[in-house]
Parts: sequence; structure tokens; C-alpha cells
Amino acid sequence: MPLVAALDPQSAFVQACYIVSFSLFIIGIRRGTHPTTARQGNMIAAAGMLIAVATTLALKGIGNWGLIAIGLVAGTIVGVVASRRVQMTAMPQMVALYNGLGGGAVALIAWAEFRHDLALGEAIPLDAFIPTLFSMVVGSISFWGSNIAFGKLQGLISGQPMKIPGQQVLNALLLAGIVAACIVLGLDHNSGPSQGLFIAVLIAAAILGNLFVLPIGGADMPVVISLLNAFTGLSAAAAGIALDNTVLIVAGTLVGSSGTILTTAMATAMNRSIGNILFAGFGATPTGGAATEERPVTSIGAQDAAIKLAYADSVVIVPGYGMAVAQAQHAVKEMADELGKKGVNVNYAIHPVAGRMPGHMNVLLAEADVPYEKLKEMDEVNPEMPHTDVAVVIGANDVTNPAAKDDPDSPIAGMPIIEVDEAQQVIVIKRSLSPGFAGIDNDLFYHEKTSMLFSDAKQAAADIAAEIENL
Amino acid sequence: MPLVAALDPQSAFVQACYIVSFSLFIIGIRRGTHPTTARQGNMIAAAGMLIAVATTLALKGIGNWGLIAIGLVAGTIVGVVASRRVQMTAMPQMVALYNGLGGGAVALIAWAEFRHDLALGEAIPLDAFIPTLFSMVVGSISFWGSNIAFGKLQGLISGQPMKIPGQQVLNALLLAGIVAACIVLGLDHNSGPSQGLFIAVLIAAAILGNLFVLPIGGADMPVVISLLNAFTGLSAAAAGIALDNTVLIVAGTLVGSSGTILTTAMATAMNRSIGNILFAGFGATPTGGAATEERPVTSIGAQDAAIKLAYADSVVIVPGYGMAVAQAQHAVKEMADELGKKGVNVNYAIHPVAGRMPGHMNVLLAEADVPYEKLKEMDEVNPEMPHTDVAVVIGANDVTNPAAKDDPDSPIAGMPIIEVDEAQQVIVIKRSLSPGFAGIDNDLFYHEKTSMLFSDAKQAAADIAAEIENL
Amino acid sequence: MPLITEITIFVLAAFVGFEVISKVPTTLHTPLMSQTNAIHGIVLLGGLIVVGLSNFWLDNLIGTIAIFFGTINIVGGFLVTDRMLGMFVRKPKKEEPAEKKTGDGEKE
Amino acid sequence: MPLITEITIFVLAAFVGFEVISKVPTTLHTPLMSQTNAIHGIVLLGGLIVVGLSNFWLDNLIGTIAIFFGTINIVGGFLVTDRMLGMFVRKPKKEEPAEKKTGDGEKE
Ligand SMILES: NC(=O)c1ccc[n+]([C@@H]2O[C@H](COP(=O)([O-])OP(=O)(O)OC[C@H]3O[C@@H](n4cnc5c(N)ncnc54)[C@H](OP(=O)(O)O)[C@@H]3O)[C@@H](O)[C@H]2O)c1
Ligand SMILES: NC(=O)c1ccc[n+]([C@@H]2O[C@H](COP(=O)([O-])OP(=O)(O)OC[C@H]3O[C@@H](n4cnc5c(N)ncnc54)[C@H](OP(=O)(O)O)[C@@H]3O)[C@@H](O)[C@H]2O)c1
Repeated sequence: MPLVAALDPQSAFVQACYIVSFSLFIIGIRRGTHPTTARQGNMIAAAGMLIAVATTLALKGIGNWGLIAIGLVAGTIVGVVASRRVQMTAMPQMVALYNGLGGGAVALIAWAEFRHDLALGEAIPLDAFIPTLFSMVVGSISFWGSNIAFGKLQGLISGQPMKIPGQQVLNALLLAGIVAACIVLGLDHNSGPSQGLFIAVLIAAAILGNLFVLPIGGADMPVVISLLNAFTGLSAAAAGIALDNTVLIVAGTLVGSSGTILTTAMATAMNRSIGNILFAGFGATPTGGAATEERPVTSIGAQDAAIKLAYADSVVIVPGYGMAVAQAQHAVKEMADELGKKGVNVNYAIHPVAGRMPGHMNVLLAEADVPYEKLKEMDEVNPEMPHTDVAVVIGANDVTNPAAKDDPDSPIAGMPIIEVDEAQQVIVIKRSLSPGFAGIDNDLFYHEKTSMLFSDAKQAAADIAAEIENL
Repeated sequence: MPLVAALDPQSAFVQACYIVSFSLFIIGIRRGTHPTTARQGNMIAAAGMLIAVATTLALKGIGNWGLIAIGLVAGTIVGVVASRRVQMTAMPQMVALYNGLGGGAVALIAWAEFRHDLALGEAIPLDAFIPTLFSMVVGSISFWGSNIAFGKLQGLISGQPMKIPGQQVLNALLLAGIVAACIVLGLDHNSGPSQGLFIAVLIAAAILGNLFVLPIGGADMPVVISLLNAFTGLSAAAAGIALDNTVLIVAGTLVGSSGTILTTAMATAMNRSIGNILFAGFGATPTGGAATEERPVTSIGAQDAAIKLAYADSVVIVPGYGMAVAQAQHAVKEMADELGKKGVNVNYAIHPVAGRMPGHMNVLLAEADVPYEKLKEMDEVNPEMPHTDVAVVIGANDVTNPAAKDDPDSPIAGMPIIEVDEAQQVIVIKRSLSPGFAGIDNDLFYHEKTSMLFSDAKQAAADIAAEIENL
Repeated sequence: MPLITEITIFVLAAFVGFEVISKVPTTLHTPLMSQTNAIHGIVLLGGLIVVGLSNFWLDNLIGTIAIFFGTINIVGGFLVTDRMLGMFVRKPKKEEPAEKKTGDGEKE
Repeated sequence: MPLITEITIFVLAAFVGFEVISKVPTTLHTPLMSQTNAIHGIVLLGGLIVVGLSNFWLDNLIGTIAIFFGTINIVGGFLVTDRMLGMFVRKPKKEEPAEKKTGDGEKE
């Protein structure tokens, strides 16, 4: 290689590069607080990454350029292709997969680090060994857990919670075993801890990662992924401690905080505790089996819906998970455009947990070029509801369910909702009367001011748009 | 001493105590973001301080308990007495004085540290020597500058900008001399740098601190103090680097950030640059000499004012520096109470730079027990102004001057103001037509809907309250 | 570096993380997740050190896989975040979307 | 501790400081100033070390003055901040102010 600088890892210059690098990460995330600066922020963070990688490549003694090049080039190709190809609706899966890769890399590095320490033949200092064990265990859990989450979201594995009797006990025993084995390894730290035991722990952590996520319902995967994201971050920080690498410590900790905050935010918005999400097997993806369908509903066709909408003054669109499934965002935007041409004031009401990821709807609607100012938050839109002529619910369900306000025994009781039942009229677009993520019936559908348009969201939006144009 | 634990300064235990200590500082300041948690936050920060001090007292080799006790006891007595006696209106002075003490302590410690290094007779490592020099110079500037600021605010020194011809050049030369001497000291770092030169630098920095603040007008002192606060913080952080003390580094840096942010916030709220404040000699305290007094004004007595106010539906009180000078906050509160009894809705509009410190009015009104919710910020109150029956301006001037909006050549052009000229009627309480801090005339006084009540603020508020009661 | 110093850095970084990230609005949480995914690709550094300094086939294998994973994370993560965030920004150059926007945006 | 590590800590602390302090509302800026005054009284630690470890009169004198200054800062700063902040909190125990409040507060 032409440019081998041979820097000492603990030299002030290398450390200074790492300081610049993590500062750029912080500034990058900081700029992510507003849509207009977020893209620039992302580039700043990427620049920080470039500096960190370049510095490391210039360290003294780094060789094996062939293998490094293979890893970097292959990774870049996969990364570029994947990022181009992925659908915006597939973001949750993508995040899960990437998170798993990160966790896997951490676990592998911990293993290699352990082998390196063993090879030195000396006592392994505990202040490096403990973080190594931690990053190995947590990274491995994160890898396997994220992959299961990916499988569930992608439909490779059933989204149903898979329960084995005594599940919780088994997990607890497994965790206890891992901790015990780590203690044994730690006690042996100056007389050559057994590599066999180490690999056994790696495998046990892998099993735990699987068992931990399998019993959680597919719809709860975003919370799980976010939690595993925090795990990956913390394991990276631990690896940084083991490797004496400040930028790893800081970057890992930032990711850890991010995962923690997002997990908490999602749980709060769903009015559930994290424990309930992880251990209650609640988030079953709806089986499609309808609930009590005896009560009468008002059904409506695309043409009537078009008339109602075109003669309204103000319309609020409430998108939900169904819009993501149907990939209906472009059709919805076109429908709104047609309404705009008729002089109707159209806004979008975005519930914080609509869809399956925080900010899911925002990303999809942004993809369809809906202006940012049109996306109203729940708190902003609810007071306006009584003055809204028509609320159009597109593939949303739980986030509009009045039971959250009215029925203290409902599983979603206390979750704040978009109060479409306060609007003058409501049109609900979904394929059937079947429940959403929470698996409960929605009184909204049987309300006298509600008309149901039973159809796929994309189809329905396109039909309505065409009808409006023909009016 | 009975309890001498003898801890190694670099031991993990001591470091852990310091981590706890600075974490408590951060949490303490964090809780200071809301009035209801701020007091608790202050106690948390104080607990952090206690831990840091206790840990340090338990370090190995610490002796000389008699002197330490003298310093601690004497300091505590002065601190307790001063904090009990000080008037809320005297806060700016108090902050200046305390800031000076901090800077002075840093400079003294740097000097002692230098003497200690000299006494060792070895080469002084540059990575301790440079921070020592920095903290000595900056601490000394901060000490003397803050004392001058204190003197100006307390009226011990004239508030007028004292200008010497060639001032700026002199300061620049002095600064260059200090830097040059520090470089000489640094170059000598392994052959025993001269203590004489060191003391000369200490003195030069003292002179620079004086010359730097003397030419700045008394009214600009809050900005200067805040800037010097940042200086003190940074010098403390530098001392921490020299002494290898993490809690000093973190605490000093926190104070440095705080000072920087407050300085910038004040400058922004006044729509002036920091350079302009420091070097333009702008902030002359008003001499009381009136401006163009030819234009007619409507004058009014306490009784008429009381009638106007008592029959209004909504009244907004706009306090300013004059209320602080007159210590009128309690009288104003009583006036508002009387109005409340008559069913008038009274609010207070607080401009961000009303008075002479950020948050100055809030502290005074809180002292008078005005409920927090009644204090409205500028952005909140301005849209309500057209629906306000009477705006009562009490000892405020610049922050209500319409010239900021209307006259692009005005020295305060662009400064956001409280738009009392949009209210239905305006009553201005001040002693004369003389200008405020910015030294410019205020068209508001000559406006047809303005009535001037020429009186001391406290007297006027008390008179109005009495009149309302008699109505 | 002593462990306690690394813990100092960890604690401070955690404070920074919590403060900064709690300012990110829900709207941008999905891009945030994928950006943090990219950032924890920083473990790539560990892989580089492992492979760069070792000569045994197993270590090389482990390390190369780690590099591969880490690079996918970084490259894929930043690019996909960029793609997402690009959608939040108005695109004045493309003619067609600008046309469309009139219908939805300007008729209020 | 190597200088560069201390700079690492400084940089992180600066990020924390800027994030945390920019959240403090103007209303509380005066108490904030006096609280930070108290916090930089932390230089007291330097004074303790100087006096605690020295035996020469001049160092003792310098150090004792520094301890004296630092203690005033800490004690006075925290107490005065507490006094100020106490004013922002409603005082339900005192009868008189509670009485008064009705006049101003409740009659809207
Ligand atoms: N956003 C997050 O971060 C997050 C994370 C975890 C969990 N969650 C949970 O997810 C739920 C989100 O609520 P939501 O109202 O958005 O969704 P939802 O309650 O899950 O309901 C989605 C609805 O969309 C309909 N649908 C499915 N495919 C469709 C298609 N192709 N065309 C039209 N409609 C279709 C379904 O009804 P049909 O089958 O009748 O069509 C279903 O009732 C909440 O309960 C929330 O707690 C959210
Ligand atoms: N708050 C900060 O952080 C800060 C910092 C630095 C500078 N400043 C500057 O300070 C100014 C603050 O504006 P402001 O409107 O509050 O005050 P101001 O413009 O300085 O005006 C104060 C007025 O109060 C009157 N006054 C003085 N003593 C009085 C008494 N005993 N009774 C009644 N009235 C009395 C004076 O008029 P008479 O002499 O006629 O009575 C004077 O015109 C701004 O220009 C701001 O930029 C503020």
C-alpha cells in the first residue's frame, strides 16, 4: 500500500483524530433535529466515520491489506446496492438487519480480541477482559435477536408470538448460566481461561437472542429492534473500552442512548411498559379473523366517497399501518392533489405510533413528496377535529380507536389517539372489519357518522382520485 | 484530624467520586430548566460539590488542617452572611463579585502550582505548564475585570465609559506582551522559568483586566460579567488539566459553556454584536439629561391612572430597569392585586433584556410572589397586545421603543420589543422623559394613546393601588 | 488508558447522547434509527485492528467478516438515511413533483 | 493523565454544557448565573491541594486565600441561588401571600 503512515494508536495525533471524529458524530446527530438540516447532519456524521476509518488504517503495524480490502469492498458493494434497492416501506426490516450486522461484528471482534489475549500467554487484565465478555454476550444476543426480528417483519418467520411452555424460566436459566460462565472465565483470567467455555457462552448467548425475540409478536418488533439497537451500541462501547479506543466508546454510547430513548418513547406512546412488550406476548399480528361483526356498518363506494370529499372545505387524512402495507402513499398524495385542485384544504394527521416504526408515516409521505408543513402532529390536529368536515382514515385502526379514551378496561386504554370521532364525517378505508395491531374491535367503524370503504388502500385512493377528477 | 482516609488521587475510587460529583452538577443544571425543579437541582449540584470537597480532603498527604479550616470557616461565614443580606435588586453586583472571587482563586492556585513545580527543581512538563499559564492569565483578567464591573454596578466607580486615547492599541500591546512573556516562560520550561517574569505576567494580566472593563459603560456590565464568567470557567478547566483533576475540568467547562451561551443570548436579544458591546463604549448609563423635550406629551396623575386601569378588562404590566432601581416590585404586585379584586385580568410582559440581567424581572417579581404563570414572554404577549385595554410600562424604556421596529437607523434597530404601542391605551410610569440605557429618545411617550405618569415607580404603584382601593 | 478514565468518557458521552437525541422529533425517528445504525458500524475499527495485526487464519476470517458487516452498516446506513432525508427536503430541480405540489400545497 | 485524554473530557463536557444550558429558559438565567458561580467555586479543590501539601509560608498564604475565595463562592453561590429559586416556588405555608394571590391570580 502506498500510504502507510504508521501512527502509534495512543499518540496524541490519533487521539485528536478520534476526538474530531466523535465530535462530528455528535454534531451530525444534533443537526438531525430538524428536517432541513438533517441531511447535512448525516453527511457530517459520515465524514466523522471516514476520519475514524482512515486514522485506523494508518496505524502502526496494520497489514493484511488484501483481506481488509476484501471486507471493505464487499461491504461497500452490498451496502450501496441494498440502500438503493430497499423500499421505503421495508425500512423496519432494513434497520433490524443492519442492527444485527453491527451486533454480530461486535461479537466477532470480542472473540478475536479474546483469542489475541490468549495468544499473548499472559494474564488478561480484568479491565479489558470484562468488557470483552460483555460485548461478546450482548453483541451475540443483538445479532440473533435482530435477525429473528428481521425474519418476522419480512414474513420469513411467522409474526405470531411463538411460545414454549416455561419460556421465561428457560430464558432466566440461560442468562444465569451465561453470567456464571463469564464469572468462571473471569476468575481464570491469569491462568488462561478456556476457549471452549468462551465459545459455549457465545452459543448460549445466540440461543438466548433467539428465545428472547421469538415469543414477541411481529407487531412489537419495532420496540424490540430499538432495544436491540441500544444493546448493540452498548456492546460497541464495551468493545471500545476493551480496545482502549475513545471513538468506539463515544459512538457506541451515543447509539446506546438513542436506542434507549426511542424504546422508551415508543412504549410511552403506546401507553405500555417495556416489560409488558417484551414478556407479555401481546403484539400478535392480526390473524384477519374478524371480531363481532353483527353490528351494522355503513358501507360506501369510491364514487360516494369522492363526492363527500370534493364538497368538503377541510379534510384530514389519517394514515396508518395499512397505508404502508399497501404502499399507498403515492396514490394518497395524488388523491390529496385532486382535492387540492377542487379547493379543499387537505392536511395529514400523524399519530406518533401510526405504522410500525416511530416516524414511519412521515418517511412514507415524504417519499411521496407531501410537503412537510402538511403533516400535523396529534396534539396540533385534535383541537381542529370538530371543525374538520371529513376525516379519511387510510389503513389506520388502533390509533383512531375511541376505546382508548372511553373504555378503561381496553388494552389500549390511556393511549392518546387521533380523535377522528370528533370530525363531522369519517371515511375509513380498509379491507375488512378485522382488528389492527392491538387485536381489538374498533367502535369507530359502527359509529353513525362513519362510512366504511372496504378495499385495499392503494386501490381505494386511486379510485377516489379518478372519481374526483371526473366530477 | 480524626478522619484522614489517605486516598491516592489517581485511584479508581477517587476518580469515581469525581465522576459522581460532576454528574450531579450536570443533573443539577439540567433540573434548572424549570422553575419547579430548579431548586432541587441547585441542591443536587451542591451535593456534588460536597462530595468533591470531601473526597479531596481525604486525599493522601493532605495536612495543614489549621489553615484549611481557617479558609473554609471564614469563607462559609462570609458566604452565609452575604447570601442572607444581599438585596434581590443587587444580584448583578453579587454575581460580579463572586465571579471575581472565582477568577482570583484560579489565578492564585496557578501561581502556587507554578511555585510547586519550580520547587521540584525538575523540568516542568509543558502539558501542565501551558494550562497553568493560561489559568493564571485568564483568572487574573477575570478577577480584576469582575471587580471593576462590581464597582460600576455598585456605584463605587462611575458607570461612564472611561476612555483613554489609544485604549484599544494599549490593550492589544498588553495582550501581545503577556503572550510573548508566556512563550518565553514556556521555552524555559526545563531550565527553571523565572518567577519574576511569572509575577510580571500576573500583574500585566491584572492591568489588562482593569483596562478591558473600564471603558465599557455601566449598563453593559451584565454582558461583561457573563463573558468573564465564561473566562473563569475556562480558567478553572485549565487548572483542572494542570492538576489532572477531572471534576475541575468538567465543572469549569460547564461554567464556560454557560457563560458563553448567556453572553450570546444577551447580545442577540439586544441585537448587538459582542464586539460592539466590548469595544464601542456604547453602554453609557443615562446621565438624566433629557433629549428633545419640545414635543407635547399627555401627563396624568395617579387617580386618573387608577380609573383607567380599574375599568379595563385586561391590563398588561411591562416592567423594566426602573422598577428594579425603585425596588417597586412589591408595590406593583399590590397594585395588580387591587386590580384583580376589581375583576381586571392582569398579566406581566417580560422582555428578555428588561432590566440589567437576563431574567432580572422574573427574579424580582417572583420575590414579590407574582405567580409564575402571570409572567408572559414577549412572543406570547405581543399577539395579544391589540386586545389589551391598558399597557402599563413601569420603569421600562428601550424594550418598548417602537424605533426598534420603525427606524432602521436607530441604535436599537432590529431589537425585538414589547409592542405596547399596539395596545388600546398606554400608561408610562417614569420620573422624566430622559432616555434609558441605549440613550435614545422614545416616540412612545409622545404617542396620542400614551399618558405619562411622572413619578418614582414605587411611589406611583403605591399611589395607584390606594386610589383603586378607594374607587 | 485506565478503566476509570474510560468510564468518565462513557458517562459524559451518555449525557451528550441523552440530551442531543431527546431533541430529535418523532418525525425524524426512523432516519435517526438508520443513522445510528450507520454510526455503530464504527466497530469496523475493531475489525481493522484484528485483521491488520493478526496472521492466523481463524482470526483473519473472524476479522474479515467483522469488517464486511461493519462496512455494510456504515455504507448502507448512511446512504439509506440520506435517501430518506432527501425525501424530507423539497426538490426544486425535478420539474414534475414541483408541478404536483401546487395541487396539494398552494390551494389553501 | 495524558493531555489528550483531558482534552477528550473537555470536549465532551463542552457538548454537555451547551446542550444542557441552552435548555434553561431566560426566566431562570439569573439563578443560573449564580449557580454556575457556585460551581466554579470547585477551584477550592486546587486550594485544598496547595495548602494541604505545602509547608512554605507564601504557598500557604496563597492557598488559604484561594480556599477562602472558593468557599465564599460555593457557600454564598448555592445559598443565594436557593433563595432566588425559593421565590419561584409557591409558598403554601405562609398564610399572607396565599391570601394575596387570590387577588391577582384567581379573578380571571
Ligand atoms: N409506530 C410504531 O413505532 C409502533 C411500534 C410498535 C407497535 N405499534 C403499534 O401499531 C399500531 C399502529 O396503529 P395503526 O392504526 O397505524 O395500525 P393498526 O392498528 O395496526 O391497523 C392497521 C389496519 O390497516 C389495515 N390494512 C392492512 N393492510 C391494508 C391494505 N393493504 N389496505 C388497506 N388497509 C389495510 C388493517 O385492516 P384490514 O385487515 O381490515 O385491512 C388494519 O386494521 C398501534 O397499535 C401501535 O401501538 C406501533
Ligand atoms: N437584561 C439584560 O440582560 C441587559 C443586559 C445589558 C443591557 N441591557 C439593556 O438594558 C435596557 C433594558 O431596558 P429597560 O426598558 O428595562 O430599561 P431602560 O431602557 O434602561 O430604561 C429604564 C427607565 O427606567 C426609568 N427609571 C429609572 N429609575 C426609575 C425609578 N426610580 N422610578 C421609575 N422609573 C425609573 C428611567 O427613566 P427616568 O430616568 O425618566 O425615570 C429609564 O428610562 C435595554 O436597552 C437592554 O439592551 C439589558
